[in-house]
Amino acid sequence: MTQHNGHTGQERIGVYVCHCGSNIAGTIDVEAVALWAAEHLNHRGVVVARDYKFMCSSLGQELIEKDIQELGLTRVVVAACSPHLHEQTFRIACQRAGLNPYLCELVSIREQASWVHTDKKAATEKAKAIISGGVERVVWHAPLEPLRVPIHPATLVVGGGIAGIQAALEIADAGFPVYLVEREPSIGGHMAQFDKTFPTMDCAACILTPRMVSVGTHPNITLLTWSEVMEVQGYVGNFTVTIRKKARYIKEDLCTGCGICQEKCPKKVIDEVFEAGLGYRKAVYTPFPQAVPKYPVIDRENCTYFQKGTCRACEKLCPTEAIDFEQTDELLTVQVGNIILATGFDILDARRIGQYGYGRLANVFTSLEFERLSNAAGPTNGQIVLRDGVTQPQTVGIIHCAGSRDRNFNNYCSAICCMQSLKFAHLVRERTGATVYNFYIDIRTTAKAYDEFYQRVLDDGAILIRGRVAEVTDAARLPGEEGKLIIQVEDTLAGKQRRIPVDMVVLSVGLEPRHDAKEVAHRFGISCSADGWIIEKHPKLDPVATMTEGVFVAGCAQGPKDIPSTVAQGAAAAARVLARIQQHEIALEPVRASVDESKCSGCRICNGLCPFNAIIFHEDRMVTEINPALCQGCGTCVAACPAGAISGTVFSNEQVLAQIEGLLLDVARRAPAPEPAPV
Amino acid sequence: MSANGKPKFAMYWAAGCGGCEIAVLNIHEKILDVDANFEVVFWPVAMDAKYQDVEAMPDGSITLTLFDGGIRNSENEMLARLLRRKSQILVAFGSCACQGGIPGLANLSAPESLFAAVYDGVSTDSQGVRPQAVWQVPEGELHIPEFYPILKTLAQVVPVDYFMPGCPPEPHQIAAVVDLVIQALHGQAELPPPGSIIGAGYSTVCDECKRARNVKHIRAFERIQNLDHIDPALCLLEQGLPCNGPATRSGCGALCPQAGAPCIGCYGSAEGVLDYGARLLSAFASVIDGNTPEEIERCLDGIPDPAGQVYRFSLANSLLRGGKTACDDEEAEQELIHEAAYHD
Amino acid sequence: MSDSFEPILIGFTCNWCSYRAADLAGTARVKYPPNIRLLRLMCSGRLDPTFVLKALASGADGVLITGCHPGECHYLEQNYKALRRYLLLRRMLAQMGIEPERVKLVWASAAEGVKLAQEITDMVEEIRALGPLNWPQRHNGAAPHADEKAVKEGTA
Amino acid sequence: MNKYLFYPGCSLQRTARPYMDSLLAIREMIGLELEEIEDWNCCGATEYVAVHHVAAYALVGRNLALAARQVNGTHTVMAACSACYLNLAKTDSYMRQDAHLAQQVNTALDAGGLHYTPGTVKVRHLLDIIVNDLGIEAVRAKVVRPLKGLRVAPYYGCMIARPDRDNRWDNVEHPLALDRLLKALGAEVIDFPMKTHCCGGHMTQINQASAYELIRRLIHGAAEYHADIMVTLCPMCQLNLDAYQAEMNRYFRTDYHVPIIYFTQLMGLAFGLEAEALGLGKEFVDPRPALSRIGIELPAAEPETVTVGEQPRRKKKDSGLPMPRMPGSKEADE
Repeated sequence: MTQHNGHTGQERIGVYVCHCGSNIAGTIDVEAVALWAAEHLNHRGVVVARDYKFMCSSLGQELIEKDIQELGLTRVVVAACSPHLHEQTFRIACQRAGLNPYLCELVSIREQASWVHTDKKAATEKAKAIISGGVERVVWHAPLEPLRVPIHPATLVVGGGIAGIQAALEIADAGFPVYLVEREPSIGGHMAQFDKTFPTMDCAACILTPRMVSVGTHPNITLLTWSEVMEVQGYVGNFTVTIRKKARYIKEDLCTGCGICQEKCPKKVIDEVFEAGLGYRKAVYTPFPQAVPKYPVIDRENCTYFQKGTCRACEKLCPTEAIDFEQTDELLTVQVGNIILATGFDILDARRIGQYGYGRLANVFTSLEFERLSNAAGPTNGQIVLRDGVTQPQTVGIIHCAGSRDRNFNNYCSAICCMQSLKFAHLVRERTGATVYNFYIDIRTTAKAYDEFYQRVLDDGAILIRGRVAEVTDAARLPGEEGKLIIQVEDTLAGKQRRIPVDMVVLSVGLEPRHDAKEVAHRFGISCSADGWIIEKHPKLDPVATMTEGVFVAGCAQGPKDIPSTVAQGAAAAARVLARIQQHEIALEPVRASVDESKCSGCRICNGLCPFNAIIFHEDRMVTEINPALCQGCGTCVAACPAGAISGTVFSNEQVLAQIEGLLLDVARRAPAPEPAPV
Repeated sequence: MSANGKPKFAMYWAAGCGGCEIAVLNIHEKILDVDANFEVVFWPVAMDAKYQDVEAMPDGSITLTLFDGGIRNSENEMLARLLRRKSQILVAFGSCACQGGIPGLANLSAPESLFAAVYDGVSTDSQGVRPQAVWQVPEGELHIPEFYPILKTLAQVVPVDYFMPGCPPEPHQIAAVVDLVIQALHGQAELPPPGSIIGAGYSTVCDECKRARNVKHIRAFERIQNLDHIDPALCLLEQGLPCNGPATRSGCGALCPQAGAPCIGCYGSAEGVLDYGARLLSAFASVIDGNTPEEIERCLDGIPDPAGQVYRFSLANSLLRGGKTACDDEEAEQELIHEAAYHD
Repeated sequence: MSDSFEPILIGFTCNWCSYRAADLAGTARVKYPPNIRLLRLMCSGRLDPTFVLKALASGADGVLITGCHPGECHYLEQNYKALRRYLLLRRMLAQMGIEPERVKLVWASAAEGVKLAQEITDMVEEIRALGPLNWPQRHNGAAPHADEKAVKEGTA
Repeated sequence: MNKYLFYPGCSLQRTARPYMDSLLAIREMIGLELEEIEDWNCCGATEYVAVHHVAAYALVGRNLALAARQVNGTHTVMAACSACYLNLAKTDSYMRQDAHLAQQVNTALDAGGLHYTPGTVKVRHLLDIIVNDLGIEAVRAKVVRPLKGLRVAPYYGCMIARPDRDNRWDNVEHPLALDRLLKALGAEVIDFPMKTHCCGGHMTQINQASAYELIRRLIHGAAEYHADIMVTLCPMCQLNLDAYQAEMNRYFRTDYHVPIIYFTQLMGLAFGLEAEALGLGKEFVDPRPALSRIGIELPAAEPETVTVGEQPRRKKKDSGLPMPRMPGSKEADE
């Protein structure tokens, strides 16, 4: 119960009550509080208690420093504002006076008392209780040192889309090594699938491929495509990453990328990835002609040789004998100091939106299918045609927010669909002259030059209907509907139900986290929100860092965003990493948990509780250990340890229990517990 | 020292089952060492003795007293105070004396409901009877010990030198303690600092349990009778059985888990733990595999009596110690100012 | 006594959400009754049920536990552990005869200063209506002298 | 055997007797044990709630209270009629959300010595129970006479899939549970675009023009897809589409002929049961020609010709772009 008895009397505590001008003194009788502390907390070790107009001013700080030196204070309690404001100020003041900064406790009597209460007497009493809690707590403070960790200069970038490309190039250009890991055969990501990019309508390939080439040739970048990160161990500054380099069945040192193997391969496969299921590739393939690296891969699942044991056409015809059916997966281990996750997004599976008929009604397309359809290098050479492959549509309906801003699918706005849908409208108007209807909830064109583009599409003659589409059906009801797709929608501007027959429907489907985002996040010791996007350290002030030191996030892995924002975030993540590398080491807050191995019974209750993988179990000794560099100091394991073997600095059991007693000092007096004296 | 020069030994049985007394005999031939080294001056189970004989002894004249059982009535308290006064070393012996033990679970109920359970049950012929501390009969006034509103541990009544947990303490641990005390008396060993827990380990039961353990994700807590198959080599908790081993002080050799039964916690908490039940509760809850209230509640349904589960032996030593009872403050006050009034 | 009864509550806050919500309530000068005394933890996952029992045993009339909303934990998923412990603790406290209103778990993000203030106000009023917990007396054994116990009881 | 408390509802006693008969005929074969709620009363159908909210909910609340009293190894109340299902589920849900309403209902129930604590029972529709509890495979296992060649329009109606309070259905806008069930019977299930559209309900009594238009849309939709029959799971839908089909044809001068039968009747046929035991043959639009096409003869057939198109509506063209792969498309090919 009062475990701290042994400590009181030994510590010399100074209590400093701030007026904060009238912010505190206007509601709390600060002088009375200081007098009370000096008198009534004397037996708890308080040797001096002062009040001052502005404790955080240099004069206020000097007051504390002088007392530390002259009165030999061993602990300091400042009663002022929130620790989130001035904890560092007073810690540094203590340090200047030769007291370990972690022996200082700042308690808030402004945000928690003077600003939120009007009853002066009650606020003053509460301030006393808060100070009493601080005094009881500070007794248990221990001198601490921040943890210093060296930073390995290499960086791992996961994901070779535009975010990862940008981040990798920034770091590599600054002269530091980068490992860029991509699970597809080529880098380029979704951007490589697009035809035009809004709002300027540049050709995506024209602006992307030069960067891809830079990545492929950069001396500081080790490009690992057709590869996946299997395991991450270690902590900020010193991660050990295991990467599985899947067998390409191509000898990269011999392959010239001539493409003869692809030409001669007899096996044609629907390309579900790059062509979004709308086109074909071979069993040996590069996803697209400008792929980086240029080497193809053999898709084992579809390769006639691997499945049936005969063929080997590619091997026979390869001019450089680069085909190697014996290749196996390779495991690489690399050391890096920081990690940038740029794993991108998936698009929502449009089949889930049953009422829009995708998959049932032939001429309903997804946005990604439309990108391939309109791409000059796509399956129709850029011809916008119906599923029959020949007919040009006369009317096209483009449905915005398909699966976004919809409680049945995703609540969030996918951020890019408005502009993407307007881009489609523009392309349809430009290339086919067809009538275009866009169905929207509202138009969000917030970035630079976006609204101008919107105006331009309106001028192109696209018809915009504000209303959420109820269904897309082929059940004709009215004359003129036969053989068409009918879009049933409430036109909320006209205030009526409309049925609009069209030849083609394009669903601007929402963006979703990668299907395996949660596992990937877990592998890197970070977490995803309920939606599945990677959680950033702070949504506004730290959007590229994560809760795990040394792991950063860029691009759509963190949430839906357009290309400019993706590139900016990739560069920002790189800048954060570069700052780390150039400091050579990082200081971590010493709020950490540790295990007393003599008490640990190896019960393993705590083993599954740490999302940062800081808890390690030693099978040989049957004890648990906490890696201080990985520990983030949440204290969950401390609270869970049934043997009381885990303790945590700054918020130890003793500190919290003592603070509870201190906070309830007056209550204990209100309700004394009489007991007969022992014989 | 007595006339024969041997140090004096006493043992007393308060509110408990008496198993601790048997446990002392369970040390087999070691009991002869006790006899050889001590003069037994007071041990109601083993020999005839009167309370006034003890009262007549000089204060501090008994070298070693083992006190088992909790403090449930005024007689228990009187003896606790008396033996404290007369003894140099007072050992809280067994779970009841240390943590209240099973009788301490009564602290969840008001005395009246305890009486109702005992005296109003179907098997008793004394329906409606309630024990009275003082009763008038033609021959005069009869006294029986007063029943207290709650059960206390020995240390809640008198200062205790050592705590020896277990229900009962394991024979090999008793033997080791006896050896230690004998050696200390001969100046061959040093006694641990007062307040120490003796005859037990420093860690928890898992430390001594041989069952294989993994990272725990508990989808459902089960009662042992509901499981068709229990893996003999795997941690019981991982199989859904609420085993108190992780929070219970080691020293027994993990007897129950090794025999296939979950630990019930008789050795109390590990070193430095303030509240055994809260520690265990936190550990159980932490490893539930579920994040929604529904999933969690479903899992918790497998622990129908949480207080009984986590405080089976420690309730009288818990922060809250027991439930709100029907007694009003006045009665409590009476209890508080009560002095041990019972005399033999 | 009940006329002038002012309940005292202990509030456990998470450094990243509810403590900041309390800061925000202060900055915005949102008013709430002075009956609560807040205590900062790094995370609701740090909340050891012992703390709640300790507060009640030391004279608090109620305990408010606060943390980040599910899915928003600063430490990713530790608030779920707080929820699990709270739900089991609640069952046990009911057995102990402590009214469920006295120990509550509330999610409050750093932006929810007003919400936190409202939760505090509501809880103070609920407990005012319930009356004092007065634990040591109510649990009619009364606590032994703490000092004596700490010295004499190794398990302290 | 999965046991449920059974709320038959008024329709199943009379107009929808074939639904009841067929359900009782197949129930043992699919392992369904039903215990009828004793002394149940009318659910109030669709109108009463528009007349007086509290009275309407109290009317349903009585059934819930009776069911709760009868809870006995199962907490689940099954209704076969979509309106009954909706009313029971809605009342329970509203009482859970609205303590005031719950109190009003209970005040009313109190007069009869009853009380209902919201959430005590779970209300589910027959289709949900067959598909999600008993399972498609259990149904498939009982099929002895696959309905090969029978083109069926699966019609869910508007009352069971939305709002989906307890996430029972695969897709609220375009459910597939009945489609899958009928495929398991061997039938050819059309991709019926109108599957959750309204049949008109009691508009037949209020505004016939509206009702006929709603009926026409459904019948037309099924005919467009060359469905031999339409399958329903609601007595009201069956009644509207069957009994008013002729009047609708007169009104629009059309000549549709789409028989409307209950899914339980089709299950019974596939299980090899006799048509009479399943209550078949009482329809206004005669299903005999459709059924005889797949070799199922009903007694006392009245000859009538039905024109059935041979060409499937959607043709696949070779030169086209690949269609997206649909989940369960293999099942569809069977």
